[in-house]
Amino acid sequence: MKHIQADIVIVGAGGAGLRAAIAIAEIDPEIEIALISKVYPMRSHTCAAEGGAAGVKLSDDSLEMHFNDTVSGGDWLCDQDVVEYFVEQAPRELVQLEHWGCPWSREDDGSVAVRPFGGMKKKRTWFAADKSGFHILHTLFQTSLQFPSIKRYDEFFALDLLHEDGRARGVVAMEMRSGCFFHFSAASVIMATGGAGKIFPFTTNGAIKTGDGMAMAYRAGVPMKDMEFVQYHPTGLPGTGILLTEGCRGEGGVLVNKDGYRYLQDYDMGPETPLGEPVFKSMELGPRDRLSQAFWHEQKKGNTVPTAWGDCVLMDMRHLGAQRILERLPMVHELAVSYVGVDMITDPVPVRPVVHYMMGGIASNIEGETPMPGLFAIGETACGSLNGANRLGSNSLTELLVFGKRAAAGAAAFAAENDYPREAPALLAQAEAIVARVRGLLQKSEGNESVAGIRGEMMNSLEEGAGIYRDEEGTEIACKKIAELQARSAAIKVNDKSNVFNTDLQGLLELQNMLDAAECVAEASNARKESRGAHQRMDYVERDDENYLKHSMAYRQPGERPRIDWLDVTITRSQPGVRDYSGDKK
Amino acid sequence: MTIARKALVWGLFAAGGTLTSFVFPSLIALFLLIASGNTPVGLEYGQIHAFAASWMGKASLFGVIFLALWHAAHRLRVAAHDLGLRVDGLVASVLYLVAALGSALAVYYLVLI
Amino acid sequence: MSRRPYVRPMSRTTWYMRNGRFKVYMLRELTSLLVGFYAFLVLFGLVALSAGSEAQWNDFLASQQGPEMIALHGFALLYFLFYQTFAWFNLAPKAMPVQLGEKKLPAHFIVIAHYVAWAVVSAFIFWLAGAI
Amino acid sequence: MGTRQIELEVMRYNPEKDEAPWFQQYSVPCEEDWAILDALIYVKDNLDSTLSYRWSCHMMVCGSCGMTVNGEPHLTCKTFIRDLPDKVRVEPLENFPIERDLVVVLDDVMQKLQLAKPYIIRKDDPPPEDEEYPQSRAALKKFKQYTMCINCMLCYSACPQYGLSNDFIGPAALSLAHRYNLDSRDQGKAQRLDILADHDGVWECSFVGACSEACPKNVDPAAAIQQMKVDGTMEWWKQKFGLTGDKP
Ligand SMILES: Cc1cc2nc3c(=O)[nH]c(=O)nc-3n(C[C@H](O)[C@H](O)[C@H](O)COP(=O)(O)OP(=O)(O)OC[C@H]3O[C@@H](n4cnc5c(N)ncnc54)[C@H](O)[C@@H]3O)c2cc1C
Ligand code: SF4
Ligand code: F3S
Ligand code: FES
Repeated sequence: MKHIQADIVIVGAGGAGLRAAIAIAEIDPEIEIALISKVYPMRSHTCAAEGGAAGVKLSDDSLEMHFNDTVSGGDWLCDQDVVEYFVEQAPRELVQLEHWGCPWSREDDGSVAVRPFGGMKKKRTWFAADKSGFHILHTLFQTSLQFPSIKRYDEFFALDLLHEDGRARGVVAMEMRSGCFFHFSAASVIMATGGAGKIFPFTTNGAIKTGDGMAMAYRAGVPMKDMEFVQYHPTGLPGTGILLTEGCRGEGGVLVNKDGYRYLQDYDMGPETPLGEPVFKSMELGPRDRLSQAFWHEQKKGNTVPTAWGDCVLMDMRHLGAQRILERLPMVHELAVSYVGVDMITDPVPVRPVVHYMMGGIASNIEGETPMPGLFAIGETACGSLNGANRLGSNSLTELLVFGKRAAAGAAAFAAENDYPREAPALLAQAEAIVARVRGLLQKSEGNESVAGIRGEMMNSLEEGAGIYRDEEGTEIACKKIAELQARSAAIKVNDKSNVFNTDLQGLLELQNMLDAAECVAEASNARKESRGAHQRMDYVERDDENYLKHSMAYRQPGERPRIDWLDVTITRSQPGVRDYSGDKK
Repeated sequence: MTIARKALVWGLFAAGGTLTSFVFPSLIALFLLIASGNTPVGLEYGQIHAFAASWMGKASLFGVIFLALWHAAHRLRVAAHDLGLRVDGLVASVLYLVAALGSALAVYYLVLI
Repeated sequence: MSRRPYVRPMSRTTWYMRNGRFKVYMLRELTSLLVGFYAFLVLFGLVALSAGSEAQWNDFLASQQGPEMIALHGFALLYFLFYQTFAWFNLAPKAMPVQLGEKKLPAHFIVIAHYVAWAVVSAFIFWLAGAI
Repeated sequence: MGTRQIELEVMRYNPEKDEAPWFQQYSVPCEEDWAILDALIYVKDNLDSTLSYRWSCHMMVCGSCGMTVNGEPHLTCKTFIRDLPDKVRVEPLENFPIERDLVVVLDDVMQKLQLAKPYIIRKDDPPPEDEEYPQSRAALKKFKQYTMCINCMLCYSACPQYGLSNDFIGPAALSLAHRYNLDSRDQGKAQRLDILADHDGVWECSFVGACSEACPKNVDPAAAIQQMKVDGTMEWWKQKFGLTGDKP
């Protein structure tokens, strides 16, 4: 095993990890940073984000409004101190990206343009056509290249966290190209490994989003917060799950059922708005949870359109005209043509809700700190409680930046204040144990289960038991099923015995991580007996602030079902109220 | 400095490429006319001599020969490399020398006219 | 080390036979032989001219006549047109894109402009040569 | 939707077992709307879990899945069964060493991206931290195309000059440098030209143009390189006549 000594280890080089790395390098070029990523940084899934990043910009907008939209969008499960800090820092971070060269789309006067987004009362989503995340990621990656203190370990698969006396002390990772194990030790560790959408069958998430960081922290005893909140995006392409950005609706696209009827008006989001003139926070610009739930009801009523890939509704953008579509939404136009053979300029596109984003994740606070000293978590893998029960589109890209920077400062300070012994035999033993576990998986020569098989069953059981609508019976079945799959996964044999770029082994490691994340989702869905935001229970249809204005905290208990605890929500100025998505009309 | 030399070489190559693209088809066509026995009047001795004797004529003839030779030399150098002849120094020296020689001869004969 | 990256050899002398695009590229590059050839031909003309006698010049012209010369120049003309002139014009917009305000001038505009200019230049040369 | 049986001929190479790469056949029942990547995923999940390849987004944006399909470099998530014959040959990208199966070694090009100095370089101070640089839409349009590169490296796979000599900095890195040179916020052109207009930079490109044909994002690296050659030449003349104070 090779040993790498750094001051700070960052696991994950997506938007969050890169932003943190740059921030640390700027704080002090002497701090040694090890930036570990299982893919080359620019392959990170931040590149897939299309719509944009939110930050108050125009004079008719205010931090107050952004705050209110976020908190009500999150169904009051957001920690409001976090939201306050976020909305305040957001514009600065987006300008910072502009200074670093991000090719934001522009207005006629040369200022950065903003577009409307679901659940937002004003135009405040900064965008770079429909490749916003892509441009953010590449800008960050390219900017990071000028800092020699950022040492990258690309295509290194992090296996587990090292900790001693309750303090994070590093990670063990496997270099994919050689199969060699590396022991990274550091004074602080930042987890930035992204979401876990791949635990569901239909998702906008890429293959790498397997919840590795969540599982690593979970195994190390760190609680997972609010894992029951899984965001479905209402407009994914059927079959592949590829996203058609909310920007489509922001620009004026509408959703219709099989009769060509704009059904959202039947679900408290009306009245119908004129074609091509979207109204903030109503109809198609309602929040994602509501739109996805409306689909579910339409499907039950038999109002959806049957397609080769299952039931869909239609997104009609024809009235936008070719020029606007090609200028503002060129990528989604190409994606729809390529993957479902529909040209949105001339035809409506079939869409359905697909799993998109995990509101939950490693429990963290406004500083990006987790309950484990020295361990920080940022980005989608973390749950810093900005997003509450439902994330508003375009808040998460900004979240990567704001809290990437904040956690960087915390991690740097922690590393400076907490001197630590460089030689640590206990850690070495831990590292050896981790390596032995992985070697064991590789060497096992018997077994009748397969990665693909168990993965498939996991996805289906989550979709059925912990999908858009849930109930006691369903979540209970899902919990049992996941536990069963965890047990059965011990019987998976890795066919590929090679050390070099062994994706068979990687697939198994990722599956184990996904099962851990899936366990949290199923268990937390089971435990929360109310309906709030993205978590809708058919047996508890009302929001229950009395008992559940709380974050769920799932603690791992090896060999047993996880323990679910509850943590109070921080409320500063907005008391729970009614989420109103009828525009300003009512 | 390598930057400087390459920039100069390439600049002349590009100029030569543009010039020959515009001019050479007509030039070859004129040779075709000559070959088929239809020499145009402008190429009869008196006229062409007068043209080559004028400053304008001299300058344009030199320009064409010089840039064309340079263009050809540079491109052949690359082609030699593409064809697997990996002695770039030698190839370049020979080709550029031929181009320079051709250009010098052009000057010499133009002055004579 | 378990790593042993495998490098596929690429022939240094025949790589361009791999696909049509590369073959066309080589044909394009070989127009430089024609460029050199005609540059020297013009130089020979100058040598003949510089002798100062009409006879010498006429000898030069005579030496350029005959069916094999027709074939040679005919072939050269076609080859040159396709692989040098047209190829050069078609690629020109890449090296010199034109942007007017927010719009890039479509590449074919620039290409067409080149063809027009070429027609003018050619007409001028023919006029100069008394061929039209 | 019908399925179609496709014969996949996939290049395999396991450095711990094989002396040289070889081909393995898989017969894959493909849905009509599948891309080659879906067929590979099918193989991995159902036929042979030992096959290694890179992929992530399945939406043409992460740049992981570049391979050689029937002799041409392609993004496999963008290459559809419907456009292909019944027999498809899948190989790793050309011009790169093969690490394993369809996975190639990218160290060289990753280093080259860094050479391009792909970040805003300023001589003057940037605006204050709450103020943007103004940039007209026309100024954005100037470099926008060159920001679209997903680093899939298909262009390197297509470029014979890179194949012949790995010293050549190559299409994507040069386009990236050009992207920053053209950005109205940047003032680092002279620095970049110093590196890129040097020996193994733009001049090694003989304008084969294959890079631009291969590029799945219409970045047109061939154009960027030719423009940089023009820039480099102009810069040289400017320096000759002392027209620029740019020399660092
Ligand atoms: C299709 C799509 C569109 C979206 N659009 C928007 C939008 O318009 N606006 C918005 O605000 N949000 C959007 N989102 C959400 C947002 O893009 C993501 O939440 C965000 O990009 C996550 O960034 P991240 O840095 O946390 O993780 P990622 O970008 O996913 O990066 C994770 C990193 O962790 C590394 N990693 C993971 N596991 C390991 C391991 N075991 N070992 C080593 N490294 C590891 C990976 O290599 C990678 O570098 C969208 C999401 C999707 C999927
Ligand atoms: S220029 Fe095109 S082909 Fe080359 S890496 Fe970028 S996107 Fe890929
Ligand atoms: S293919 Fe290669 S030679 Fe130049 S034009 Fe493209 S880089
Ligand atoms: S899988 Fe991301 S580009 Fe093909």
